[in-house]
Amino acid sequence: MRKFSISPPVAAILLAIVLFLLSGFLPNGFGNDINVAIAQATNIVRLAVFLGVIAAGQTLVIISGFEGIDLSAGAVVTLAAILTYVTVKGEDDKVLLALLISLAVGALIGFINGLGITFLKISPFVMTLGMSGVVTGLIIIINHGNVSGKVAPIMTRLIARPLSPDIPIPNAIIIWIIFGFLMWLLLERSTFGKHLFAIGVNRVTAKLSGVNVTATNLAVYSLAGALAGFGGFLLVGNTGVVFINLGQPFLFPSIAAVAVGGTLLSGGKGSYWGTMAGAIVLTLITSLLTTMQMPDSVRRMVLGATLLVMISIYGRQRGFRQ
Amino acid sequence: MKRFSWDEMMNRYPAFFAIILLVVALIINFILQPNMFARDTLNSNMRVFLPMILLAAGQAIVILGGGIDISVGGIVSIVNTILATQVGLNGSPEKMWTFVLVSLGAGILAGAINGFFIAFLRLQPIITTYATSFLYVGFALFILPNPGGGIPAEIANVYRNTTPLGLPLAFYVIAVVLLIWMYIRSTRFGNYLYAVGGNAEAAYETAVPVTWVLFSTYVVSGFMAALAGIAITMLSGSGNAEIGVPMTLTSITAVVIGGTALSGGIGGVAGPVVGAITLGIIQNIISFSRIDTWWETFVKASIIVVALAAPGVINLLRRKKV
Amino acid sequence: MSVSLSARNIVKRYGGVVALSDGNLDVHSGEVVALIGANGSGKSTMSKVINGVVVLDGGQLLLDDKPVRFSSPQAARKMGIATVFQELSLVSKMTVADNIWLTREPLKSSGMIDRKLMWEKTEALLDLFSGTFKADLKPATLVSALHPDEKQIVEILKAISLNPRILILDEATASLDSRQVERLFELVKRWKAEGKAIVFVSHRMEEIFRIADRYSVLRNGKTVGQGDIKDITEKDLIQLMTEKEKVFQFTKAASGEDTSGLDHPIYLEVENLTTETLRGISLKVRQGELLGIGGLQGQGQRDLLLALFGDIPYEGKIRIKGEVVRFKHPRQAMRKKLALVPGDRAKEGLLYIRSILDNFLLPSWQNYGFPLKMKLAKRDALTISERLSLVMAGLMAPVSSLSGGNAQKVVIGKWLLRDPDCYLLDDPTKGVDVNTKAEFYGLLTELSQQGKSILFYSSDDDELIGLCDRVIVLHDGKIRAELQGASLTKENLIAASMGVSNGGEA
Amino acid sequence: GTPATPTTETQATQPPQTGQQPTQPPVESKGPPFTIGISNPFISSEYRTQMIASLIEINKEYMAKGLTTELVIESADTDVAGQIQQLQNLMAKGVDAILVNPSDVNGLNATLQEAVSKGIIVISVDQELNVPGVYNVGIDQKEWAKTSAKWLAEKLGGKGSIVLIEGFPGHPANVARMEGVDEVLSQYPDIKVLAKDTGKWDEATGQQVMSNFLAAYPNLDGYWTQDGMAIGALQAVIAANPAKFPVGVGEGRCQFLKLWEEVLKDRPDFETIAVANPPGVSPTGLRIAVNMLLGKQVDKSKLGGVNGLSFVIPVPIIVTKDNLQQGLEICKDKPDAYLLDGIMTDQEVLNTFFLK
Ligand SMILES: Nc1ncnc2c1ncn2[C@@H]1O[C@H](COP(=O)(O)OP(=O)(O)OP(=O)(O)O)[C@@H](O)[C@H]1O
Ligand SMILES: Nc1ncnc2c1ncn2[C@@H]1O[C@H](COP(=O)(O)OP(=O)(O)OP(=O)(O)O)[C@@H](O)[C@H]1O
Ligand SMILES: [Mg+2]
Ligand SMILES: [Mg+2]
Repeated sequence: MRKFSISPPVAAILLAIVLFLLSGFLPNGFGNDINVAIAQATNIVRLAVFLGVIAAGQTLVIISGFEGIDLSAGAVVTLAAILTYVTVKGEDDKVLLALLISLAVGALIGFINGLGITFLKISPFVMTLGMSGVVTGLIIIINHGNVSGKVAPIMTRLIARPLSPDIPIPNAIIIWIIFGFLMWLLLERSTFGKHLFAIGVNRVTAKLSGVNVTATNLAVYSLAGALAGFGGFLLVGNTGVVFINLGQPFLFPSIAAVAVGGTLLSGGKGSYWGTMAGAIVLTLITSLLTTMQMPDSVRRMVLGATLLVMISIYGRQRGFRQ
Repeated sequence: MKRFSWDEMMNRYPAFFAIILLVVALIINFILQPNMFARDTLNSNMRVFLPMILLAAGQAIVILGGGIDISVGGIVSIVNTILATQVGLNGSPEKMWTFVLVSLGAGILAGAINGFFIAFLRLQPIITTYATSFLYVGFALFILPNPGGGIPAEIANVYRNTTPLGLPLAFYVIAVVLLIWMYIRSTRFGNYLYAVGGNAEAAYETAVPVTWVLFSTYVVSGFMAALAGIAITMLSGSGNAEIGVPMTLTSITAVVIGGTALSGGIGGVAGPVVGAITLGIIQNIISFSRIDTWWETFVKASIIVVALAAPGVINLLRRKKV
Repeated sequence: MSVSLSARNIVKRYGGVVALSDGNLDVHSGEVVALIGANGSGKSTMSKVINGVVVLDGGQLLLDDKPVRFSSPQAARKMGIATVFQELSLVSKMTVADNIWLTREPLKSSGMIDRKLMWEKTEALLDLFSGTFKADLKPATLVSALHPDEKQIVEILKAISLNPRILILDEATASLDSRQVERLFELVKRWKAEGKAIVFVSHRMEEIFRIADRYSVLRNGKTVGQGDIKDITEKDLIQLMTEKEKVFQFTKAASGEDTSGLDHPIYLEVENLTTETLRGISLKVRQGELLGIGGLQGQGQRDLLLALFGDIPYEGKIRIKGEVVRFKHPRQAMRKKLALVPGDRAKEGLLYIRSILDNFLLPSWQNYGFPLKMKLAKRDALTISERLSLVMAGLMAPVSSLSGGNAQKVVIGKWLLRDPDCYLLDDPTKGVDVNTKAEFYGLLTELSQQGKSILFYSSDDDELIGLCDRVIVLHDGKIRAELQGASLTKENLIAASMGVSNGGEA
Repeated sequence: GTPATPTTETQATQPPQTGQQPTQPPVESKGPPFTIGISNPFISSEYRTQMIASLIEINKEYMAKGLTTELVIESADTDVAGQIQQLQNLMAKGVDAILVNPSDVNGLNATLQEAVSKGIIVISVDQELNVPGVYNVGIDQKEWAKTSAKWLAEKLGGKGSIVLIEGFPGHPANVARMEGVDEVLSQYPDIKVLAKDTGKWDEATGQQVMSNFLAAYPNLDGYWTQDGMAIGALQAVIAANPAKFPVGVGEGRCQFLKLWEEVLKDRPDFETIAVANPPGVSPTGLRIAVNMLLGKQVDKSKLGGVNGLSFVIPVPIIVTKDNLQQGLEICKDKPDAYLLDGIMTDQEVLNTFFLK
C-alpha cells in the first residue's frame, strides 16, 4: 500500500476548510451570505487564538519528551488572569507591569514543575497535576474575599477589538500571527529549539553532544508556565473579568490541539503551526456543534468521534511489524 | 558493585514506599481522630474509598502495560446511569443483579473500544481515551440527561452496612482484588504485561502477543471501571451522568503514589490500591486537622506533591552520599 | 530433526528504502552459513524475514522445501526458528530468567509460573558461558544492571533455550570479548553436531573463516555469491561484498616504525583517575598520538572515556596542555575541544527520528547565531557528509533511514564540524563493514597527522595493533600493560587482556 | 469543551418523588454552644467563596453570643464519594447541625438520612433535596428565571428573534430555570428562539457561544442567559459591536453592573436586567439552623417544596436601568466578583419561618 503523505498540520487545515464549507449547508450555517461566512470564519479564528496561545506551552513540553505534559496550564492561566486584573486596575500604564508579572509568576510555577520533574524524577503528568491543585489552592486563598480590579482600556482595544472599524480583522488574530512567528523562530531557528527537539528524542545523546539537558528541561517547563501566564493575560483582556474557573476549560483542549496538529505525544517531533491548525479545527468543530442544535449528549459523542477519526487518520504509531 | 540495592528492592517491592506512606498517613489520622479504627468509622471510610480503589487497580493494569486510560470516569458514568435508569429506586434485587451483569458487559465493551483503537489501530493512548471519554460521558448523558433515578435503598444499604466478621466489606473486595492480582502476576499474562510495558518491541520479537496484551489491559480497565461504577452507585444510590468525570485524574494520581511508573513496566496493583486509600486518608487528615478552610485545597495538593516527591528526594539524598 | 530453509528472491522495502531486492539464502541441518555483507546490505533484514518480524514484499520462503509464510514471530518460532537480534530483544526492567523464558515460562498445574524451576533452568543455561562473566549475573538479576556483553549472552541463551532447529546469530559476537567468542564457537560446533542449522552474521572475517561452512554474500540487497567457505579466500569475499579492488592495509603495522611522536608536546595527562570501575589510572597522551585502549569488555574502558568527557563523576586529576581541568558536563569538555564517539550509537550517539542535518549540527548550533543561519549550516553539513562519503537520500532525511555504518559516520561527522583537538572513541567500528572501517582508519590516521590526539578503544585487537602508536590494556579498572613498538603484538595484547602480564610494563 | 467539574452554582427544584413523609427524630435537648458543620464539595467559583465567607462572618455573631462554636467547614473540590466522606467526617466530629450544598441531588440521600437519624439537623442550601427530614433553604429557581424572561419579552414588545444560553444541561437548577423560561416564552408566540446552547456556567464559554451566535445571526434582537455567562455574553456583544445592541439578560454581580454602566456611556439606549442569585441563602440557612437548635419551633405552614421542608427565600434585589445607581452604590466597596446578596436577619428569619 502506497502511503499518501500529507503533513498533519496541512491535513488539519484542509479538514477545517472542508468542515467550514460544509457547515454552510447546515440550517443555521451561513447559507449563501458571504458576509456572514467571513464573519463566522473570522470569529472562529479569533476564538481559536486563546486556545492556541495556551497550547503553545503545551506544545513545547510535549516536544521535550519523556511523557512531557503540563496539566497545570489551566490553573496558571487563571492565576495570571487574576494577577493581571488586580494589577492593572483599569490603568493603561500598569499593563506592561501586569504582563511581566503574569510571565514571571507563570515561569516560576513552571520552574517548580521543572525542578520536580528533572531532579525528583516525578512523572510530568502527576507533577503538573499536583501543581495544578497547588495553584488552584493559591487562587482560592487569594480570591476568597474575591478580587477587585479592572482591565485597562488599552488591553481591550488591543485584544478584543478589530484592527480598525474599516478592517474587521480582530487584533487578537494579528497578535497570534506574530506570536506564531516568534514560536517558529524559537523552535526552528534557535539553538534552544534544536536542543529542545534533541532532548525530546534522546536525552543521553543530547547530553553527550553537549546539550545541557537539565537546564533545557527546566527552561522548557518555565517557558511553558510563562506562556500559560501570557495566555491568562490575553484571556482576561478578552473576557474583561476573572473568575476561579477561567483557565481550566482550556486545559485538555490544549493537549488535543497539539495532538491534532501532528506533534508526537512521545516527543521530539512537532511544530507550533500544527498546534495553531489544531486549535482552529477544535474551535471550529465546537462552533459547528453549537450551530447544529443537538442535545448535549449527542454533541459530546460527535466531538469524541470526530477526534477519534482525526487521530486515526494521522495519529497512528509505527507498527512492530513492517 | 552493589546490584542488589535500593533500586533492586524498589523493583521487587514497588509498593514498599506506598505502604510507608500509608502507615505515616494512618498514624497522623489516628492521632487526629482516635476513633478511626472503630468499626463504624472504619466501615464508613472504606466504603467511600472502595470505588477509587477499584478504579485505580484497573488504571494500574493499563499503566503497567505502557498506556493510560483517561476514559475510566466516562465508563463509571455509563454504568451509573445504566443502573440508575434500569433498576430504579423501586427495582428488585433480581433486576439489580441483571443490570450489574449488563454494566460489567458495558464496561468490557467500552474497554474493548479503547483497546481496539490503541492496540489494533495503534493510536496514542492518552489522546484516544480522551476522545472516547467524550463518547462515554456523552452516552451516559444520553441514557440519563438529568440527574435522578437510582437503586433501591435496601440494596445500597447492603453495600453500606455489610461488615462480615466485623470488617468492612471493602476489605474483602480488596483482598480478592489483590489475590487475583497476585495470581495474574505469577502467570504468563503477568509477565507479558511487564514485558509489553517495559519494551514492547522486544516483547514482539520474543513472540509475545503484544497487541492482545495491550488490548486486554484496556478491557480489564473497563471491567474495573464498571466495578467502580457499581460501587459508587451502591454508595450514592442515585444516577448522575457526570459522576465519574472527576474520578479519572484521581485514579492516575493513586497509581503513581502507589509506586507504579507512568512509563510502564514498573510497579504493580497493590501499590495503587494502597495509593487510593492513602489519598482518602489524606482527605481525612485535612478534615480533622482543623486548618483554615481557605487553605484546604492548597494544603491537600501540597501534601500530594510532597508524597509524589518523597521517593525522588530519597533517591537524590542517596546519590549525594555515594 | 533434519531441516532446511531457503529464501528465494526476497524483496523488502521500508518506505522508499529498498532493503532487499533479491535476497537468497539456503541453510541446512548441521551447517553454519555466514551471511556477509557491507553495512546496510540487508543482513538484518534477511534475518527478520526468516523469523517473521517483517512482512515481505516479494519472494518466497521454503521450509523443508515447502513454501511457508510467517504472519508473526510466533509462527516462525513454532517452526523452530530462533534469532539473536542485532539490537537485542530484552526487556531491561525484567530479570534474566524472565527474559529468557518469556512466553515459555514453566508452569505449575495452577497456571502459575514455576519460578524456582525457571531459575534452575536458567542456571543451567548460564553454565554454558560460565567463567566468562562476572559472578553477579544470576537468574534473578535485572537485565538493566548488566554490561553489554552480558546482555548479549542473555540474548544468545534466550534464543538457544528454544532448542531451535534453525538459529540466526545477527552480529552476536559484536560486543563479546575473545573469551566469550571462544565459548560461543565451542557451543556452535556442538549445536552443529546436534543437527541445528545456523545462520551467522558478522563483520569479522577471522570469525567467519573459523566457524562457517558456507557463505552467502549480500550487496545492496542482492545476493551476489553463495558457496563453500573452503572454496574462497578472504580477499575474494571482501571483493564480492564491496565490488571494489582496494582493501585496507594497516599502515602502522605495515611500516613497522615507531611513531609514538616523542617530539610532540603532551596534550592530555591523567593522574590516578578513579571511578566506580576505574581503580587509579594514570596516562599521558601527546598531540598527534593515537593511543589505543585494549582489554576485555567492561574493564573500565568506557568509564575512562566518559570520565575524560565529563559525563561521569571521578576522582583524580586531569590536565589538558598542563592546565588542570575538572569537567562536570560534556559541554565543558567540548569547550576544551574534546569529542566523544560513544559506544552505543543508537542509544548515545544519534537522534533517530531527526534529520541528518540536525544530527550533524547538534553540538554546534551555538556557532550559527540567532536566528540560526540555516544556509551556512546546510553547507557545512554537506561538506562533512562529502568528506565522509555518506550515502544518504538528503540532509533532511531522518537518520533512521541510514544503515549502521552510515549512521556511525554521522556520529563522527558531528564532531568533525567542531574540529576538536582530542577524540575519545568508544569502539567506533563495532558492527561496521570492512569498507567503511577502512574509511574510518584513513580518517583516524589523517586526524592524528593533523596533530589531533586520539584515545581509541576497540574490541578488535587487529585494529589496535594495526593503527595505534601505543596501546594500554585495561584489566579490572587498572592499566595492566602498556604496549608499544616491538611489544605491541597480538600475543602480548591477549595475555594482558586476560590479566597475565608478559611484556610491557604495568 | 471539557468534561469539567459540574459547576453547582445554584439550586434547583427537583422532580417530585414518591410521597415520603418527613420523619423527624426528636432533637436532643442540648444546650449551647452548638457546633455547626458545613459540607461544600466545590470551591472553584465565586458564588461558593462568597457563600463560605459570609457563613464565617454570620457565625461570628453567634459565637460572640456564646451560641455556637467555630464552624466546622469541609470545603474543597471533590466528587460524590468525597462529599460523602465530608459528611461522614462531620458526623464523626459530632456536629449538631449540618449545612450541605450537595453535588448530587440523590447521591447523598443515605448519608444525609444517617445524619438525620443521629439527631443532627440537616439543611441543604442552594439545591433542593427530597430526603425525609432534610430541610432545604434557597430561592425558587423557576420564579427567578421567569422574572428575567418576562422582562425580556416585554422589553422586546413581544416579538423578535432571540437566542438562549443555558447552564449545564441536566443540572437541576438549569432544568428548573429553563422550564420557567419556556413557560414565559410560550405566552409570546412572536418571539422566535433561533438557537440555544450551553455556556457551561462560565464566563469564557458564555462569551464564546455568544460570539458564535452573533456571527451567525448579526441581527439578533435579544438573548436570555443566566449567572456568570451573562458578563461573557455582554463582552461578546461589545466585541462584535453590532449596529444595534440586542436586549440581553444580565446578572447580579458588581462586575456586570460596572460593565453595564460603561456600555451606557456609548449606548445610552442599551437595556438589560440583573436579578440577584444570592449566596446569602446559606447564611440565612445558618440562622435557621441556630434557631432550630435553640428549640424554636418552625412554622411548617410557611414551608413548601417537594418534601414540604423547603424554606423559600425571596430574591433580594432586581436591578434595571431605573435603579442601576442604587446597585452600583452597593458595589462601591465590594470586590468585583461580589454577587448582590441578601442575608435575612435573625429577626426576619424568626418572623418569616418560625412560630411566634
Ligand atoms: N537515559 C535517560 N533516561 C531518562 N532520563 C534521562 C536520561 N538521561 C538523562 N535524563 C534526564 O535528564 C536530566 C539531566 O541529565 P544529566 O544530569 O545527565 O544532564 P545535564 O543536566 O545536562 O547535566 P548537568 O546537571 O551537569 O548540567 C536527568 O535528571 C534526567 O531527568
Ligand atoms: N526499520 C527500517 N526503516 C527504514 N529503513 C530500514 C529499516 N531497517 C533497515 N532499513 C534499511 O534497510 C537497509 C538494510 O538494512 P539492514 O539493517 O538489513 O542492514 P545490515 O546488513 O544488517 O547492516 P549492518 O551491518 O549495519 O547491521 C539499510 O539501507 C537500512 O537503512
Ligand atoms: Mg544488521
Ligand atoms: Mg566489530
